[in-house]
Amino acid sequence: MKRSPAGTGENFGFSDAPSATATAAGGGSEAVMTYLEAISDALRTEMRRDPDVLVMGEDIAGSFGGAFKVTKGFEEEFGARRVINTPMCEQGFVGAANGMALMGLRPVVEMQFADFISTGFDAIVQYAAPNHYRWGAPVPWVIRAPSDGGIRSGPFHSQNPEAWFVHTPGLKVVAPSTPADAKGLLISAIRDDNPVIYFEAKPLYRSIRGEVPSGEHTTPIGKASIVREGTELTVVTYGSIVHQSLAAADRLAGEVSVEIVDLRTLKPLDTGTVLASVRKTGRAVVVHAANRLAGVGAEIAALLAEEAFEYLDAPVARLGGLDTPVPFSPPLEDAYRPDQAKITEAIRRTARF
Amino acid sequence: MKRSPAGTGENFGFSDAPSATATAAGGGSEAVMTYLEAISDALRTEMRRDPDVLVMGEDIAGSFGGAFKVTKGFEEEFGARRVINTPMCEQGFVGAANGMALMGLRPVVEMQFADFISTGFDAIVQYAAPNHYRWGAPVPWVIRAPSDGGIRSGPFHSQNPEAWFVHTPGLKVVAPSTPADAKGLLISAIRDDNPVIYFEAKPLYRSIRGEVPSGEHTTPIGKASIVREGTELTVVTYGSIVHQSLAAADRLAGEVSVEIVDLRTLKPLDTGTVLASVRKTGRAVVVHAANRLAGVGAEIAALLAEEAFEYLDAPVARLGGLDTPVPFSPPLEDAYRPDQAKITEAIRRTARF
Amino acid sequence: MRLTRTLDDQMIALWKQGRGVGGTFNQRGHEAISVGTGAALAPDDVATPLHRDLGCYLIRGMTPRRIVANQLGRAAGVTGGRDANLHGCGDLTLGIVGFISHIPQSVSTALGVAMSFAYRNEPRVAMTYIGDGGTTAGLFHEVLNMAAVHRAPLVVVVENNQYAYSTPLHQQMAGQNIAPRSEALGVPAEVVDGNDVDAVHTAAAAAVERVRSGGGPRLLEARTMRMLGHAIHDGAEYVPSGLLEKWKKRDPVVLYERKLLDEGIVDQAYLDESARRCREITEDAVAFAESSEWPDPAAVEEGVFAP
Amino acid sequence: MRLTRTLDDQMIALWKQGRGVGGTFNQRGHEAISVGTGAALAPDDVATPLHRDLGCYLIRGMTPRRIVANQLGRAAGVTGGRDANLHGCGDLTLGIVGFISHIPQSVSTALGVAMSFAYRNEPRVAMTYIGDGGTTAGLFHEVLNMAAVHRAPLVVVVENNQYAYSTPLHQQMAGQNIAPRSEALGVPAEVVDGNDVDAVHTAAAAAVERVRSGGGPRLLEARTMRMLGHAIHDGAEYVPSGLLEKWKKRDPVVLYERKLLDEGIVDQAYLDESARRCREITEDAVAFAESSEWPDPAAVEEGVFAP
Ligand SMILES: Cc1ncc(C[n+]2csc(CCOP(=O)(O)OP(=O)(O)O)c2C)c(N)n1
Ligand SMILES: Cc1ncc(C[n+]2csc(CCOP(=O)(O)OP(=O)(O)O)c2C)c(N)n1
Ligand SMILES: [Mg+2]
Ligand SMILES: [Mg+2]
Repeated sequence: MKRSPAGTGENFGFSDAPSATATAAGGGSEAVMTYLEAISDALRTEMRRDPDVLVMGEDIAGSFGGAFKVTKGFEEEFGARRVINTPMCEQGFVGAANGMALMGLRPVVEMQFADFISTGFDAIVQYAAPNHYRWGAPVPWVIRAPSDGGIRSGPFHSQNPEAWFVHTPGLKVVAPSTPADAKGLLISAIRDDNPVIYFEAKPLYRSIRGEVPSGEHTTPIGKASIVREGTELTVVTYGSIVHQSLAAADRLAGEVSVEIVDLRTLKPLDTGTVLASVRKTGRAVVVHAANRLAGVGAEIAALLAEEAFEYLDAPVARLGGLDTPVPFSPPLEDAYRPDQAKITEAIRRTARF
Repeated sequence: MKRSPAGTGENFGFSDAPSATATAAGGGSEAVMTYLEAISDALRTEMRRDPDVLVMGEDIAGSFGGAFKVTKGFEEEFGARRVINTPMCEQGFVGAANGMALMGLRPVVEMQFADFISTGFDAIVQYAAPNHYRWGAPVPWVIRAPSDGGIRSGPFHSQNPEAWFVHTPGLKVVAPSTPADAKGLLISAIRDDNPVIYFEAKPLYRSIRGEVPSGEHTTPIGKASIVREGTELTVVTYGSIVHQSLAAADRLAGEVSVEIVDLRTLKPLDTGTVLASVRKTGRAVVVHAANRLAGVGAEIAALLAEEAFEYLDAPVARLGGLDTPVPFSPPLEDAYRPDQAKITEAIRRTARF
Repeated sequence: MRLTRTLDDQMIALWKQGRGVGGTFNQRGHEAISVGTGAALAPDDVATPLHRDLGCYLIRGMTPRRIVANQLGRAAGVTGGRDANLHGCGDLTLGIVGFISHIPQSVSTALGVAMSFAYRNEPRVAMTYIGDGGTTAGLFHEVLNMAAVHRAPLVVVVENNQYAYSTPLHQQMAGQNIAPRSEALGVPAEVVDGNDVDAVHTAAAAAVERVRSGGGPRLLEARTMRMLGHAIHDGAEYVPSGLLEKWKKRDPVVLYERKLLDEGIVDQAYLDESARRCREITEDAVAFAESSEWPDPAAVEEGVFAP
Repeated sequence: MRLTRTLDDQMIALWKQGRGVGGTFNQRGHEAISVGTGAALAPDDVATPLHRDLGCYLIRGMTPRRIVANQLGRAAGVTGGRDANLHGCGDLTLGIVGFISHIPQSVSTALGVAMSFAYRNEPRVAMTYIGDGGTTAGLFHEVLNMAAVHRAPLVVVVENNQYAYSTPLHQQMAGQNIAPRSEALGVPAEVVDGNDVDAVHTAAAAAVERVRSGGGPRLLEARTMRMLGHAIHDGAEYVPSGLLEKWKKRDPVVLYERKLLDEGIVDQAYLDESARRCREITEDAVAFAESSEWPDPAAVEEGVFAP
């Protein structure tokens, strides 16, 4: 997998369509794709396979194909019945997805930006989330939420709101960091019988490419992945920050042996993999792009404080966005976000403790 | 302060009006009040003092005076202009409160139940919360959110959603556990120039009484309180669980010397008081009624794992609601909720570690 | 209707005796709406009834035993003790979708149900219920707007009972009727006397027929009065007693039984027998529920996720 | 209008040259609405303009320097580099409330502003703006409904430009006009030609007058066409070119300048001079912004809370 630095000033996702993706038929083969292309590929694969899968959201249909062009060409291939432009009413169209899912359809709803997921909040946290627990009827939808910042989009186009949903019983939450997982987790999410929120990282859309298995490739929900092995310290992270963490670890090669756990699924959390790694290394840095305060990282650190206590040789360091809205101007946003330098510093500090 | 056991089967807040509250004029004196009366008293005190304070919400006006009767008699005293019944549209009326607050009014908005705060979510987390950071205009409202369960009200009348708001930059969040703090924090919240969410614990409404200072009594926002001193273990908690924790500590008197920190304010957190206590005792149990997973308790435990690491003699135990919706039936809800027995067990386990 | 009334009365009695768990809603005044509309659906159709639609649950085949057991938090209740009273009393095998407290969510769910019928080209209809209060929520408008765009096979039943909890209509909206709002959003609407079960049924059946045959969504506004409090705890002292007196004369159950007698369709003996059977069924349901098991606390964490 | 056009064109040029930060919205086609309505307000009134209302910000006294500096993320921008483009460009001393991306939130905020005027018995008016897309959000209906109940001194300006981003009106709603929805909710409405600044201004002034004198809320639906993409990145290939051709002939700035000439109110020299001054002001603003300081990252955590 080739990484190019994030935040290059490229107008991420706001302009160009992804290059047309050739989906190889059948399994076995691989293709190099961007993260964005992998998402399109997953959707197309599932829509070809299962007539119950449909996509809906703002501006996703027609020649336009969505704010980030993920569904470009979809209406042409699948028809207006399965590719539905909605008015600007998140509460209403997530609600409609609830009803469709109850009837056995598999709607994949696009939020134009993850930031607008709060507008459909009740339909998600009050209706879909507790439904199976309450009366046993599954609500198998997926909400795709283009999240994360670093791309000068300001407080309302840069949010990482996953903690709200991890705290809410009944939702599954995934956040891929690679093209292969972007495809594999989306296919798994569509096939899952539960409501799944799929956080895709906008800064990765076109900045990373990687091998992606063709055809029906799935990544299991609920399984973290060790993306770098090491012995002295564990970084627990997910999403775009996986790449910042890998870069930091590379930079510290020879100085600290860093293991990196990419959570991939935020709920249900793969506590086994996290605990095994930290029990092995004895040191942990937890980091994500979302606001640090009461974020998902707090849950990880709390887990370690309770269940890896005897193995810990240093305080659990925790990094994340500051406790402020995501500011727009480059110097402010850079100060706001965790990055390679800040991660490097936290690893060093924790390793030396 | 006299406590009677919660969960007695009393139809908490669903039936009777609070006994008429005589607010002694001027300061200095005290009166014994229920938690509910203290809330009414705070509102009345501020409305008498400041003509910019008004209340709005569903069913709060007229002879009815709100689902829990907090504002009973208010329309009579303050007039329909200052006591506004709204239609059933949380997004709209919290939005209106945003505009009023921008113009310098001090709206106090009642959610009929905290569970419905998700319906006005955007108006809170997207509009009010970041406003001062963005363009410098304060949004000084208070949202009163009757929260918490244990009273057989089911998944939609028992929620404790404070973690969503603690995670969101720009909001203050308070959660009193005593009549005196119920009054003091509400008055402070009304006077604060920021949006403050005030979580009141329904199970405490009529089950606890206590001395409440008359007149303009304030409790500082951002200051925790040590409600029980001890030397061997710290319980960090808030809201109704303060009382369960006190009962557990009493029961363990002679066995473990327990200190109890009542956070009172959840944001901004009084990390100083929490850290000082745990650094002293070396052991911590964190407990709240809200869902444990990625709850406010996770933030506390993570704080301890990072900043009290060298002082900890045992894993940080964490209790909260299970990762399920709040079930309705008594045996299920009892299994769901942390209570005195579970807290006692966690204290013992942590003390013996 | 008689069963709805009897069961509702029975719940009130239970709660007054302290045998209830949590709260229970009142149905009185709404029987003709829930029964008249529910009866207009085919077995294959799907309804999303609310807290005043006990009649619809019953007519769709949910048994009093399961309903009362749910009210009392028992394992044999529809939700197995997880959700309260009629909340969450959904059963897809009966074409009933359970509601949540955040009431207007029902209408958007029903829209999705209707859209799924259109998606699969099935001649089925979704019927949803909402109160006057619920129609002041934005979501109600989002749904009517989308339903009109998609010509979804959806029937929206508005139960305009003049109050949302304690709040009278004039504090909720300018105007007395919801129908014009529906029309403006592109959904043809009709106002009907909600205390006349025949009128409700005729209008509902016609709406269902038009919707089923591809005519796009319809709204039916049934006007009535909630005759008791919002729920068991509420004495509804805020309702002018004259208003209740006036509406009491138009009790939907009494009206209908009188009409049946007047038109010679049934005789008094038939009505007496039917009332007796309703009491029997109701008492059986209560006895069943009260003697049935509480849910097992060891299973409290099960079923959050579908397997 | 000319300044609005010139400044907008300047932004487009800057972004095309890669000198922009983040994105910028397009104004072309909307000038007569934002200027005509903005000019109808008294200094003491309050507006909640949106992303196509540059004219309103200018007319209320927000300087091009502050606006451009905000677009470029500088400390001297209205938000000090915290919020992007016109987002958050609020200044209460100018009676301007900043908007958030969650667009319909503007209308409820404006309702609250209007209710605060009524609360204090001040003869002030709140004016809010919303697009056709925004009117499909439920919140729009909640606000009109409440405004009617409270007879709030609120003027709602709907900018019906036939598209929400890429989505044409017929996919957003059944029908072409928002005005009837407003009427049904109890808010009298008028439709006006959004490309004729005099018509807009006359209608807006009349609405403001009626509202100020206690007549309750009013809605003004201005019909126009968004002549460029949604924002700088969007080529708007989804808009049929014939449609743009048709509307191009009714360019609001050109129409108005032609009218001024035709009626002999100004001569060409006046227009040339005014165009020159607009360019000068605009260039000055850009030069100011580009040479001004970036915000200090050390202060990134300041001001989350009011002191
Ligand atoms: C979103 C939301 N806010 C508040 C409530 C509290 N609440 C329960 S019922 C009710 C009034 C409902 O009135 P209406 O829709 O007219 O139905 P009715 O009870 O009269 O049949 C309210 C405000 C709720 N259930 N949901
Ligand atoms: C709640 C919400 N959902 C989605 C968006 C993304 N979005 C930005 S502008 C826009 C279309 C707005 O259309 P309209 O209201 O007609 O205004 P116009 O841009 O045409 O002036 C959308 C969907 C948003 N800003 N807010
Ligand atoms: Mg009603
Ligand atoms: Mg538009």
